[in-house]
Amino acid sequence: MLAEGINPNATALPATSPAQDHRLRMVNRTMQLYRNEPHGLIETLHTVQESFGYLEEPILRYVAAALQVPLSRVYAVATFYHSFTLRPPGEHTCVICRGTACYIGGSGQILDRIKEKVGIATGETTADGKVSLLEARCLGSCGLAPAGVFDGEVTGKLSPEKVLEKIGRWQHHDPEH
Amino acid sequence: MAKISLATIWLDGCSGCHMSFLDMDERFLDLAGQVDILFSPLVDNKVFPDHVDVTLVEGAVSNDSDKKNIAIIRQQSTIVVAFGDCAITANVPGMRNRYPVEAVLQRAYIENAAPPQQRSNGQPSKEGISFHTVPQLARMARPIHECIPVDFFLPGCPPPPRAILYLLTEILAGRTPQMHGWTRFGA
Amino acid sequence: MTLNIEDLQQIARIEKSKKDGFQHRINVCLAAGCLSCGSGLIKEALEKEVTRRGLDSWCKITGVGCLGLCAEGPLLSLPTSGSYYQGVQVSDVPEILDSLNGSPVARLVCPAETPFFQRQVRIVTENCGRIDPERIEEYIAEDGYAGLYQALTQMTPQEIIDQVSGSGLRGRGGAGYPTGLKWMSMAKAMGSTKFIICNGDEGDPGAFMDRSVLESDPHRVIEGMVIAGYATGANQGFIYVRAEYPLAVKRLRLALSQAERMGMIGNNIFNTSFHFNLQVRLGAGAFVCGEETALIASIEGRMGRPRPRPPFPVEFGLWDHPTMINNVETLANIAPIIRRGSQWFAGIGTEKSKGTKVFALAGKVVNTGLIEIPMGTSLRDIVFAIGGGIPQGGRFKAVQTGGPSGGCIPEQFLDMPVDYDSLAQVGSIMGSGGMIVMDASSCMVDVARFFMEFCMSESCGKCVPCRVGTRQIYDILGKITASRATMAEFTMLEDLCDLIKNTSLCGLGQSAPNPVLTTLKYFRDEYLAHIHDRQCLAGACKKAEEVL
Amino acid sequence: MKQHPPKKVRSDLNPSRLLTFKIDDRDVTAHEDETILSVARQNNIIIPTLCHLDGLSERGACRLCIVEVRGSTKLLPACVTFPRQDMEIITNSKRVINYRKKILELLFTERNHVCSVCVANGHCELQNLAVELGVDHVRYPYLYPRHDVDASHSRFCIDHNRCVLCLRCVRVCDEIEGAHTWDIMGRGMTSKVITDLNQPWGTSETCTGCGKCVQVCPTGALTEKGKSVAEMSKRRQFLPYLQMMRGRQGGSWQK
Repeated sequence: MLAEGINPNATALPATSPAQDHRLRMVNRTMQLYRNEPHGLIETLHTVQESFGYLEEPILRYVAAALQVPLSRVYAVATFYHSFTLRPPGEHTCVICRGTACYIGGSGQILDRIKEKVGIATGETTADGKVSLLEARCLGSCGLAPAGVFDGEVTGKLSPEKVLEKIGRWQHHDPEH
Repeated sequence: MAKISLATIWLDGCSGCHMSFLDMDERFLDLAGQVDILFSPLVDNKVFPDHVDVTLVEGAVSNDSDKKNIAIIRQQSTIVVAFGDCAITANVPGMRNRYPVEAVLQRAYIENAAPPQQRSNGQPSKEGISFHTVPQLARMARPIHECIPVDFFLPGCPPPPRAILYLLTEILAGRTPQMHGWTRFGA
Repeated sequence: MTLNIEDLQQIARIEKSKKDGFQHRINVCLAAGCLSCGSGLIKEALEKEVTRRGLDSWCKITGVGCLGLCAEGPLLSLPTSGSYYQGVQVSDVPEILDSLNGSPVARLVCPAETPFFQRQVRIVTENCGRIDPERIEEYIAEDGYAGLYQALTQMTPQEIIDQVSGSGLRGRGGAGYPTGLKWMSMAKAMGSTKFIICNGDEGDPGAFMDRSVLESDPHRVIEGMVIAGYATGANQGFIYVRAEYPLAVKRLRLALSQAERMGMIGNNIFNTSFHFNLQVRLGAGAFVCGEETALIASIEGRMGRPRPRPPFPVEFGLWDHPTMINNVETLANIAPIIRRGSQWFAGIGTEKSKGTKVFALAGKVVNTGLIEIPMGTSLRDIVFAIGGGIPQGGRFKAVQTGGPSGGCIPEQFLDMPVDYDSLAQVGSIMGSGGMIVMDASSCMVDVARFFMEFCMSESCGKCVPCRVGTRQIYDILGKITASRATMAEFTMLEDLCDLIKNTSLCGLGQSAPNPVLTTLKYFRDEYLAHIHDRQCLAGACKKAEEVL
Repeated sequence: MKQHPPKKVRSDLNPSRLLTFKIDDRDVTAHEDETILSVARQNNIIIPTLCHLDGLSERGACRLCIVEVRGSTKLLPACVTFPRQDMEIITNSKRVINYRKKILELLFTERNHVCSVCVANGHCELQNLAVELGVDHVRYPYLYPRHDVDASHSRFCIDHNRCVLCLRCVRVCDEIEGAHTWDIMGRGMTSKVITDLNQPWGTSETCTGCGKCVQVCPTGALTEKGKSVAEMSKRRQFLPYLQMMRGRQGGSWQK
């Protein structure tokens, strides 16, 4: 259900599957929470990213129309903030913290080794689409430096070996992980 | 007044600044009475002299030969003038800096060497460029002041003849030229 | 539902007697640090085991907020015996329960008689690790919302502001602006619509104080905000939290709905005519949004780019209405000040810096974690007594405070008291409270480069000096660490720092050169060694191959 | 960007205060709601500017108009700072001139400004500033980033290599034309002006093709097609008029 009062020229979304309808409902709910006002943009983009995994162009158009925000402004906000991504992520995500404590604790070496062994740099996804590598500014887990997030789970006291092992398992269909 | 010795050289440039230098017309004759041009593309001398008072350097530092030369020039000149935009900003030669050297060479000497239909197989050659006989291109063309200390800057593409004359006149008179208002980038 | 004081006291009484009904209580730290070491599983295992043994009415397992010593997680505390367990594994669970009536499990005991626990003075974190942050009743049992009740029913806004001014509390977000003055100008600001914002955009790499407070005791921040709203005439508040802190966001949202249900926010709070609404807003990964005007832009749904000040947000803020922005820790200090009076607070700390400060101690130090100490404690006490010194017999080199806007403080200032003015004097800042200890293996040029990389990629790009200048500085620092720089570039580095400091638009830009400036001042020899001798004194930098 | 503070409507009930203060040791008088920049200009005192343009909202971002105030070490951008009674403003001290030069040099290093082959050569505000400030070479290393040229629009062209991110195009499109086709994506050095969803300009659904962005662009970044080197001069005298006609002081485009 689209909220009342949205731009009648809202770009129609491509034919949606039931699963997509559900995801869209989440997005609509967030927009309604902010009464479809422009200041709900960032919260809405968070919901889009949570539901769709990334910010798809058709959804961006849809959000722009619904919140009555210019297209270019939506794109500007989506690219200004580092939490948002415009590319579909890999099946698994590995986030390495680059906060000060983690840097001092050697997170740079971890990133170097991933690049060397797995061949992906920050923001990239392996060719098989299995693993995306991201960097976080600071996870706030400085007491456990160096820290990372593996598919949403924060893990501390990392070493290059531990991380490579984890990524290796992801890439080779280990059913346990 | 004692004559000063002058050298001019062009590195990676189009020689347009030298053309502008010649464009001084009859004023060139006055100047000739006050300077000795010891080394220049305009005179027949193959070796940079041991010492010159003023050297005008046109062009950016673009390859290993330029790098060697600019060091010699600095060592053997009292005053070095960055002569024109290429020497000061890398200008047009610097436009290649956004691309890898290999891509630039491929485009210039292979893809564009002959129209595609005249190429035997319509495909660019796979043989690389050989640097046996020509100097190796540096990764980037650089302004000369990023390589050596420079005394005066004479912007312009090319600098107008009157600006060149003014600069030399001031140097001849032992004054510091104030280039403000005489020329500008891209003039 | 609207409560009165009797209701509050009743809730507290019930809660306390419930607690006292248990012979034993085990608090499991469920803050992000311990959670990532598996404390959630341990809590589950403990609960299962307790039920299996039929001890549900004898022993109570509570999930609590941060216990502080993050390095040794997962942590448990046993308030009944006063002992702590560290590094607990699921397999330890039966043994822990077995020992409840006897002596503690020796191999897990975390010595509590150490300076780490004893030197701390807890005001902001007094409830951290002691209450379940997901239950408002536990907060109320610890005098929670009593300050708000007192403020709303017995004090005028001016009296509250006088208390805050009298306490000497200064903003805990960085610059240390007196909170009382800020509240005063907000109270005076013209307009019927005013906003209060809690700045929880803790973007400094190496700082996690705000996260811990929000995760461990969210109601305290809410209480502080409602009091601030009453004192300054604002009826709407926003808590701006980093999206990187999902647990803090979750607990805050839960706390908000509980507070709303009990009538601590909403209409006619405690049967007074005061209304206050509160919303959580998520950041989206932009350090610059810690700057007040950028934060406002972000809440308005725009890119977080600062605008020139004046006018200040207290005149023109959110949607052009007067807006006051306070840091999480600042607001967490408010309720205790109201409850216990400004004189009590002013009695702690130094002459110009009152109260306590929470620091996130991290880096090359034995006890990494969260500490709260009185202002004026010396750096030496923090690093060596509380922090336990440098691990593996390493040698102390510097401590970095204030994140990318702060500086590196060398050994010679170890005996300096930590307060706003002393830190400023040596070229650093208090910042929000990150404190990173570095030992001899850290190259200070590399550290400066790390911070400059941060400032460069966090620069919003609005003003030229910060946008381009940070990049130029970063390039030069890269050349120095690779031992490829010349003295001319070294001079240019100092020149660029001066330029950015003096001409940038916002605080982020103006303070971006601080890490470089302080390392230039105190560790100049390390820079020069890279340039003249082409070597890194700390042995940390890789030498680049000689270029043609 | 909103004007802060919004201009008050002057009336008998709400008279604007007159202030007297000094700019470069000259006594000047001005209303309290006039910026230092505008008072200076009225008195023929030149302060260099780049992101400022009469008829658009202020941004305070290029930092070229910084001035000194006697008794304070803080530098203030003249375009967004309002004078106070008895203030002593210095617009031409060695200190501010040096800073302005350095800021301008940083701008030259940021993108690929090759004046000699630019359509705006001779009509470019960046180039003129170099002359005005006596910048005859750039001390910082050029960064030579790789940027695109978008010639997909039927009449106009954008060359990001020449963009200085002043955001005049963004502001004019929002505040005067009302289309908000332009905005700025990314942050820091990766910032870039975009149309709609960062798509080729020619495919923009919101662009009205009015060309105001081209006219306000200070450099050769936004140009008309068919212009060769040094042929692109801009006309923008219509701006203050349009701003007045649209009756919207400041506009709504925000930062």
